[in-house]
Amino acid sequence: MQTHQYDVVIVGAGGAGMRAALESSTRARTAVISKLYPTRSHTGAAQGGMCAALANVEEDNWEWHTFDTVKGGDYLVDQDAAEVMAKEAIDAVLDLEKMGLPFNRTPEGRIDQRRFGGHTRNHGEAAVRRSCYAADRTGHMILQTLYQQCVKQDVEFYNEFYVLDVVLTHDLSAGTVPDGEEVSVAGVVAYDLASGEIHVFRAKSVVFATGGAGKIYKTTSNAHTLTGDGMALALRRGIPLEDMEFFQFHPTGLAGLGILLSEAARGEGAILRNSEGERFMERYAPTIKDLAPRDMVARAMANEVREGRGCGPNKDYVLLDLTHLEPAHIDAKLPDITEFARTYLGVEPYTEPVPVYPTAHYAMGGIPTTIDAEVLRNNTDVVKGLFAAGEVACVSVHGSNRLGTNSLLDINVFGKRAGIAAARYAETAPWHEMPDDASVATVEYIERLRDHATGERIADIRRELQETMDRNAQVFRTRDSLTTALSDITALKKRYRDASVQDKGRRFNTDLMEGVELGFLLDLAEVVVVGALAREESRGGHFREDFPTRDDERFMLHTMAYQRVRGDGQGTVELDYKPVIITRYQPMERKY
Amino acid sequence: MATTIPAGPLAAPRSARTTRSRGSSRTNMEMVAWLFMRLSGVLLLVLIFGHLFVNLVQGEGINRIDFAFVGGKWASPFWQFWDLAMLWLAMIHGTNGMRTIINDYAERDRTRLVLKVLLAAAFLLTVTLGTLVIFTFEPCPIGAPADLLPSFCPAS
Amino acid sequence: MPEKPAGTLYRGREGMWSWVAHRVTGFLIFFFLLVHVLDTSLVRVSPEAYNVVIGSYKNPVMGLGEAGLVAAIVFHAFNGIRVMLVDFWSKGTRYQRLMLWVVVGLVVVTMAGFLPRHLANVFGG
Amino acid sequence: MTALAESTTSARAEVGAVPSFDVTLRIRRFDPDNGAEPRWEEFTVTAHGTDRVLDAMHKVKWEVDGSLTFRRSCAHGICGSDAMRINGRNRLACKALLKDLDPSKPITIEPIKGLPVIKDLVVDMEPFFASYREVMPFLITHGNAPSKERLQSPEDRARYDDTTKCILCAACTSSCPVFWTDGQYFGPAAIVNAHRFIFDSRDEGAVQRLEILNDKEGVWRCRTTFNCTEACPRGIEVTKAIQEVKRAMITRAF
Repeated sequence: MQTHQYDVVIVGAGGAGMRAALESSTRARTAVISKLYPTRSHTGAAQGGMCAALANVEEDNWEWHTFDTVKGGDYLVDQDAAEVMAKEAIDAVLDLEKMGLPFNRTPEGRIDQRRFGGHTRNHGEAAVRRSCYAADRTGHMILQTLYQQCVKQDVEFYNEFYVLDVVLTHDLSAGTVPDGEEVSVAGVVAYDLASGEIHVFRAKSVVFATGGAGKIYKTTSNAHTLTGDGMALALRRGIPLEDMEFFQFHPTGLAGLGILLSEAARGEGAILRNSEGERFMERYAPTIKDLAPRDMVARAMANEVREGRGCGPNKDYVLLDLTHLEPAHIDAKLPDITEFARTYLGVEPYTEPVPVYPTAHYAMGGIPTTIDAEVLRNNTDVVKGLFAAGEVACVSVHGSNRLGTNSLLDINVFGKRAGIAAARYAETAPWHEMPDDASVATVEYIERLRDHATGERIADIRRELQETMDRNAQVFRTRDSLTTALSDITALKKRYRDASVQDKGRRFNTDLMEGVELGFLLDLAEVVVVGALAREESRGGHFREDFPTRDDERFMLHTMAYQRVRGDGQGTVELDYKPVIITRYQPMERKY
Repeated sequence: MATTIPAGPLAAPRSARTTRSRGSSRTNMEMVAWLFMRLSGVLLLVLIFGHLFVNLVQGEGINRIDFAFVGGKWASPFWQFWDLAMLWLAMIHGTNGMRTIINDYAERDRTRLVLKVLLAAAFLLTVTLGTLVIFTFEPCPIGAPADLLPSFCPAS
Repeated sequence: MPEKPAGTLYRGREGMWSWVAHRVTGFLIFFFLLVHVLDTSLVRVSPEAYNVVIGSYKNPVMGLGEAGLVAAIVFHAFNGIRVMLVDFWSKGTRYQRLMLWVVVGLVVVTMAGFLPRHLANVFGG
Repeated sequence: MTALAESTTSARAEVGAVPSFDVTLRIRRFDPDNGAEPRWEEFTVTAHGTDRVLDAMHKVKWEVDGSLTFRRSCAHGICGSDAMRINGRNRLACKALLKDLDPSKPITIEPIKGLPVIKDLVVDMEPFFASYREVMPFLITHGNAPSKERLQSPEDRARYDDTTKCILCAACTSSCPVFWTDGQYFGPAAIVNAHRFIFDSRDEGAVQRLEILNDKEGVWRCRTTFNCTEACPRGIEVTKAIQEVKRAMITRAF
């Protein structure tokens, strides 16, 4: 076992983690720990753009952006946070440009902007050009640019180190620590994938930036490595997760594969059609049609398929039609995604429409934080020194449905805030004792997985989990389907306890890593389903067929889910609720 | 389902290289060498094709080559210069090429050094010898049988 | 090529194989050059010595060797031009494969012109 | 009757249009923990028409042998984790479709060449990233930054577009014959990333980068074998970029 000591430890090296590192490493001794190489992070897969009211091509202002974000999130957005994000968006984009990000340009040489779903002029009048972009690889360019700056600033990375525990001064998992008591972070425990060694990192500040948990679903645009590690670690240590039942299904995943085709395609003029060739979005969102928010489009697509207007031999997808666009325009603005269609489906987007179907894309929920990225352990108290930013966190700027491009914005705005806050806190904060046995629980956990002589395969349990989630907790949900999912998950959790990995080695044991990841996925799936069962309304990404309307009276609240360990040692999910912060926009009916 | 086949003559993956040793090598030597290869290449193309044409194609080709033929050519300063240029350019071009090959495939420093010393020796020997021969060549050595000599030699 | 990192041979395409051929022909030509300078130097020793050695070049086996040598030189020369076009012409990289086939074609044409004449000289005595 | 029968048949044919087939993967295994020599191991799995090599490898890992080790993440060619040598050429396992590789014969899978192997298909990427870091792959500017964005015309932006696509997967660098024999060589990927800044009109560090690449192990080691260009899963014209850097150096020198 090795020990390290840093003022700030950042867990995760995607957009949010590296953005935080750029701020914190100039102010405090900082280490970034990532289970991947930084450039492998899933920020790189984001395509369409990053919205900011630069008004480079047409009139725009950050208040309209705030409104769109609030409305897009079906009024579950904390409006103070949305204001912060929309206001700071402009600097966030300019910061990136100054770091060298190669944005597409207007003829005058300014950053070019294009339309994106749900982003409108003057509170919903018409679609506005607000998304700053670099072809259809904006996320890739953000990830590369941030990494480049980290190289420039000589940021210290621990690559392929898997953080398996976060050490707090109090055990919150029993729910017995009174409100108001000061709880602080002491550090993290990590597993070096290459050697199989345990490393303990003592730190005054810890920033979680571990990304999402798309792998609870089978059909997802997410990377294999997006297993919600940070969320699950916090959950297991007694920290609540907020609004986890809200999961975004991106409308245009490649049918059957889930690979993402950016909303930018529709931003550039592509049209969704059903088997009758009808532009069906005209019926669902007469004003902005194909550029409606993702939850609405995904639901519309799923509905078309359910009502028998799907395409293909199994009538199980719809078509994204780009054929009326100039090939040169497609090449200039959407080169990568058309390449995906060619490579993976053998479809030529110049001349043929592309089969698409919704794919699990983004967790609106996550670790609750303040607008300064401090992690909340209940509705009011923060855990001192613990921060979270990016998809792992829930500020909440996305409410029940995130608008396209707001994720790249989120990681830049709140990543920066987290980095600054973490470094500031570390300046004056005391060191907390790292117990000698800090790593014992982690070692026991992984050794149990490794040493089980025979047991069920990790992959089998994971597949069953993903299948039940796809079947029962996807775009359309009912009490029955969610109850089925919950009982499946409970059974799978029991089987997981006796599962074993086949690779018993120390060096680069990815089998073991997948085993640990499955444990996280199971915990998170349970939180998603329990939250979804309790939320008897339909809002944003959460649609209950048995409760098809929004119910502001009962549910204009954030879900706070806790994993409590009581008595028998098994964790159960307990729910609490937290009011939504409303500053200037009162909830209205959401029409586009 | 899985079958194992002994992999036979596969070498073990090589170990990590030592860290880069940069230092004083930020000169333009490699660029000059690179440019020289291209420039000399063009010149050599003309020189060697001319040489091959005159020696192998014209007249009766290779059968014509003997002392008298060579003597006849080198009596002219034109051919003397031609062959000298060819000798120097080709030797530098070739030696630099060999140096690259040694750098590429000789793994150990000692092997590299030995090979490079040998290469330098071969270069010096060949160039010196060739140059001397071209300049000190006597087309009509005294006492040689007249039928072996160029026709312009005075009968002895 | 050495196989230090082990495994199968890398399946490069035209670009890689033309580089291999360029390197191999260069290597051969260099050694011939050394020998050729040495044998030519015999003119400084005596006409007889030179003529004896040069006579050995005229036997059919050496004649075939010379044909190979000329082929090597011709390839090295033409491919050298291709390399320079790749280096100095901004569109060179895009046409490198086409240019290689042009090189091969030129080598064939040149050798077709040279070989009958040379072989006739060698074998025709 | 007949019409009905026909339509049923054709519907079935359409459903079954993506047939499954057996494919054999011949994978080079190596685990220094076992002290064993590298060995070839063959696995036969059932794959579907649209499956990629990565899918077949996952099938092996998840259903046959959990100890098979490789990196992967996004699975659609954007994260750069799974560069490996498939049938003798560098590719991303997630972008190589089985049906394009003649699945009737075993598909050979090896780690990329020239980097130390840690286990199975996982190599040590540190030497690769070390080269990358050495070329100063970040925007260098002097003077005060403008309050808004720096201006750049669409033409200037297009000048270096190709090399911004790099995902640092190392497919190019580890396909380079010079890199195999001379691990000190910067390699194509580092040069591509230097190119991305050298030709960015906003950047003022081109001279420094050109000096770094003028090194003995710099661009002049490039032999234009085009392996890098052919290996690049992002379709970057790598050799072209390297040539442009060479020409920039010559222009600067004379």
